[in-house]
Amino acid sequence: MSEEKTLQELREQIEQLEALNSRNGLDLSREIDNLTEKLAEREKDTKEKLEEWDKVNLARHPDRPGSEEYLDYLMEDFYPLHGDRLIGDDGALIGGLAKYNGETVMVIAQNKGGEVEQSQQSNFGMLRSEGYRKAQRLMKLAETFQFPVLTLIDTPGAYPGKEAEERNIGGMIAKSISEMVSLEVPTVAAVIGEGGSGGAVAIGAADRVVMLENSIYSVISPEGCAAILWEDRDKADEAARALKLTAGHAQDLGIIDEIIPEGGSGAHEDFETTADNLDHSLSNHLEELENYEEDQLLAKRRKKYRSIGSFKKVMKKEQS
Amino acid sequence: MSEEKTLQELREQIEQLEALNSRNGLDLSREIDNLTEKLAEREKDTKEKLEEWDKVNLARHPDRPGSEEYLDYLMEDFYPLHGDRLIGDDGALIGGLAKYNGETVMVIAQNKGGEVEQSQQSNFGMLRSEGYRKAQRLMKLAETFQFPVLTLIDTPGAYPGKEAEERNIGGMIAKSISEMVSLEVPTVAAVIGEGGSGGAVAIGAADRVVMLENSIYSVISPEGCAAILWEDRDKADEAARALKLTAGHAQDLGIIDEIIPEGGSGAHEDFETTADNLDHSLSNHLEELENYEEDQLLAKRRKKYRSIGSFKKVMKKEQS
Amino acid sequence: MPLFRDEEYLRVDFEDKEEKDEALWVKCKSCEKLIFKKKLQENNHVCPNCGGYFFLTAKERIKTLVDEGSFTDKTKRIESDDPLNFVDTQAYEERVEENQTETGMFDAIIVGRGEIKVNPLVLAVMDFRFIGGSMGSVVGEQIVNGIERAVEEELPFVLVSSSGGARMQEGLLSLMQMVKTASARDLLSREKLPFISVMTYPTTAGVQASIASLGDVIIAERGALIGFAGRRVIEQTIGEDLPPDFQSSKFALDHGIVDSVVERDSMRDELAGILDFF
Amino acid sequence: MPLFRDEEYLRVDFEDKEEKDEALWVKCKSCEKLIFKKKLQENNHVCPNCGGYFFLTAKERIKTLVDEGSFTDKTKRIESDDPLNFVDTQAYEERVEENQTETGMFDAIIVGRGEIKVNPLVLAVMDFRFIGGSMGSVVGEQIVNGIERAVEEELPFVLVSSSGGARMQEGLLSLMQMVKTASARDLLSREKLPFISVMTYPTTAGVQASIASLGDVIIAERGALIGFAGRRVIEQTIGEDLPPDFQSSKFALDHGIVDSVVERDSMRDELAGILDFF
Ligand SMILES: [Zn+2]
Ligand SMILES: [Zn+2]
Repeated sequence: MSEEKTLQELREQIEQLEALNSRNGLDLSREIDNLTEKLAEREKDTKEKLEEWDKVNLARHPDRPGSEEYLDYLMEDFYPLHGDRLIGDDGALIGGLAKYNGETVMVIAQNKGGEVEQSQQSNFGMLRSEGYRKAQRLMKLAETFQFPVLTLIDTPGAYPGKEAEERNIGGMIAKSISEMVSLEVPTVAAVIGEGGSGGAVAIGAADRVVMLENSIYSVISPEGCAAILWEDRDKADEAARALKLTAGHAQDLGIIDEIIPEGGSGAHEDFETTADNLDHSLSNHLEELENYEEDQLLAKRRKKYRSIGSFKKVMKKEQS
Repeated sequence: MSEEKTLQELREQIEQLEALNSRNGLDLSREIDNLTEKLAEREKDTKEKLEEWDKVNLARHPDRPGSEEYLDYLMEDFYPLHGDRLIGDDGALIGGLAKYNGETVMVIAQNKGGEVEQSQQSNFGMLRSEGYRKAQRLMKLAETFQFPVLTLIDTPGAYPGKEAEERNIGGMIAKSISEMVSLEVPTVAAVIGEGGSGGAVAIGAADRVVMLENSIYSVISPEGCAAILWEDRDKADEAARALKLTAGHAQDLGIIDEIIPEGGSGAHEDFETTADNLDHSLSNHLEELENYEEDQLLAKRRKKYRSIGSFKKVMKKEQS
Repeated sequence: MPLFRDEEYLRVDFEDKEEKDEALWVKCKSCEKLIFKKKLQENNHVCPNCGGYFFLTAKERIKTLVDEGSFTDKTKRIESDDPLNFVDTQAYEERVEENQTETGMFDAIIVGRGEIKVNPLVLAVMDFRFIGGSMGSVVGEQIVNGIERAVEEELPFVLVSSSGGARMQEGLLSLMQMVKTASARDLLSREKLPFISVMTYPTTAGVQASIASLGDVIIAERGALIGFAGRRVIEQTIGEDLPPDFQSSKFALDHGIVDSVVERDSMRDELAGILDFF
Repeated sequence: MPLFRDEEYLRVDFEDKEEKDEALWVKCKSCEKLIFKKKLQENNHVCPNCGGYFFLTAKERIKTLVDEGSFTDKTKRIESDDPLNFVDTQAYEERVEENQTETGMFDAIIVGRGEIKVNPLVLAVMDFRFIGGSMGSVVGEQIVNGIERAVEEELPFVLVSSSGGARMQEGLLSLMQMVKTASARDLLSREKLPFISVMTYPTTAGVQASIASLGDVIIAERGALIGFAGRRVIEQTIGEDLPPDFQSSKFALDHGIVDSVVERDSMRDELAGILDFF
């Protein structure tokens, strides 16, 4: 709102200057050019910010299709497996054996749940320790039988609960990452909605990572980031822009392998086109990965993650 | 008591018969012989029963040294490791890195605890799910670094609690057995007190299993067995005899590799001699096992457990 | 075509005896209605009136699962030799004989080769009637044999448990069957052959704490009892009553112990569906 | 003999600056007594009066651990290049520069080769002063470098964490450092080299949820804060206050998250003792 006001003010200023210009031999062109440039920049900024924030809203759209819908659509057959064999069965993580393009794959997917009741059961996609442990169990099972692992990421983050901390949720996320990155089968991860921080990357340490066009993937929620860095949760839109949490940025940073276009104005409007595109992408990646021997696969994966990061050499600089 | 009474009665009867015998030309020698034989049998029975039951009592003796004492005595150095990284740290299972004969070993030991307070903390040696999970963690750690695994068994059985069942204690025992029997390092288990059913065998699936002379190892507690089969917990002594739960029987059945003599009338009286004997045995077994390559070791272990069992061929028999 | 295609390891068919001994009608424990026995058999031993489950013998269980005529009994011709000379209120030797006579089985398990909706497999099924389905040397050996056969013929292995646990009367030898079966089970994974464990009423103690819990996929039949310690022992230990659904199939599912709870009528389809993935 | 034996990867010594800036006396937060700074340093930054812990910089931590003169700084000469052009209340680029000036460090970690009671090792120590010890591309890279050096020279790897988590200002790149470090960590196991993780105040969020939790042995310093989510976030979520010891070292030990809780004074002995086993 206040941003829009500023833009409006700038536009009016320019208009007034233009009206005054060339009259009485007055040359305001430099000032006009300056302001016009400023306006353009400001507009671009605003658009970007809106774009980022729009994507956050799209990624979280209540009608956005979730894992269950994609599995229903993409898998010829799906046999859900339950439980972590120790604590319980986490409704926020669905997983199991599936037939995909005629082959068996292990699916591990975060599940926000659609209806209100479902959402509560699945804890709005926020996994607990047992959810990550279940993911680890399914990964190891897949490895035993050499089934490729397909993960669908859609979580606001791991559940910030008392019990979760008592049950070492951080350690469980670490273990999931560690198991996944060492898994001796092809792995593909797709961010289909929210890729919320450590809770998401726990099942994202894959050979290939793809993102739906309007999904987000971030080190922290924009709200959390705004609260910490701006000390104001309402600056979430600004934080979203700063965090560069869209698929485009993720690709620019070299972290994801593909952006999957969504149909219409987003997956919630045109599910089928979106799911078909996802299907196409997953199939391609799996097919490519199956060309590699186990050790090639692991070597490639290690190399990939070894090289992620951005830094520069320190030049001789003065330090106290 | 009633057994003693019966014996007393028999003895008196024989005395009376002997007093009457040869008087007035009466020949009671056959009756006397019969009764004498009966008495002898009865006495032998009673002794055997007492022997088994005595061992049960010795194995459970409140002053019987526990894992902590043996570790203190045998290990040059011991660094306890804690926790299962998920639920908690089970005081009934102590474990960690130790130096033994100059080499690093992984020790996994059931801990009844000595003092009343300690005993409560260690739940009288009854492990919960997290205890078995901790055991699994330490086994895997040992495998990573190729440390031999040494387990000390001393438990009345796994903890029969509500939470334990909710946390799949049966499944955790199964997992422990499964991990241990597949472990790619030498493993030696010693029963030092009570080897109580599944809760004990969970850390007993070793290359070599030894038992202290007065320890017991059983599929079920004598009390539990008596309650089920005799429908009378007080028949525990009879059940103990029937179960053949002593070291001698275990050796006869081909299940353990060595009986370790205890000093004096038992480890509680002469700890040092007992511990020295244990030391000697463990050292020998470890030394022998270290001669094998990994795959030889595993093959031998599999063969050993493959062949445990006792049955006969069914002869052509009539069945309905 | 007979359901059981007997071969080399021909076992005595105990069908006749059952038919002889029992009436044409049985009473359902749940709804107390009298059910025509033939009808019950056709209905997977599920009460056609109320859906209640009747107890299944191993053989009956096999019938509910495999393709007609596909099952070949491969149970080894072995029986217990009473290694402990165990006597409680009855001598174990007698007890075994009695159970053999009553059930027509060598011990508490049948192992064979069969097909479930054309999926070939090795199937082992425990029988609770035989000394509580308890696992002693014979049951352990038969399970391992089944696993070895599966490995040899590259087949999946399915175990349907119905057992109170390890068999007390064989003492430590029974306890060791937990290790023996767990060790053999590993061979399947090494050969990438699936092991599906089906837990029915009851799957407890030494069996739940070993082979039954080591399935790649674990299925509970609705109405199963799944746990390690007995309800009464736990109640005595903790000094409080346990909820009625304690150690039920639903309880096991809720606590992450099993992958699914399945109706008896769907078990065959369920298994076929799972086998299809491997 | 100087504590830091600088070599090729010579880094600027920030000792002088500290000495200059600070008074000779500091006040203990726990007992409020004034402590002579030199005395404090000699005492592992533990208050000689009440035993309270003073905050440790990475360099100070290293001094409390390694044999005198044994440590060679191998921190790579790299710094953040602000890949996101991140600006919050301050531009990230500026923030980094400011932190570099204040700490004399390139980023939030020092990695080097040293000895603890004659046990050689690669030691990586985080510094909370540098943007909360947060892990971005540089910290991730330095950890991986340290691990690779350990593998190359067949040495144990010890990481002392003091970090609020992943660095927000590098967005997804920071998140990926969790995978990068976890992946590298595996190399140590493959070479049978131990990784000992020491958690100090604080070890939270993205660092606790990756490399720090993957130690073969995990030690918590007394007074550490160990957890994934922040206390306030959890309190808001569950709508109740958390106990004061929540996420403390003791809490972590009780819940099986760490192997032991160690006093700062004993940490050097503790590490030497553990290294001795490998
Ligand atoms: Zn009925
Ligand atoms: Zn003080």
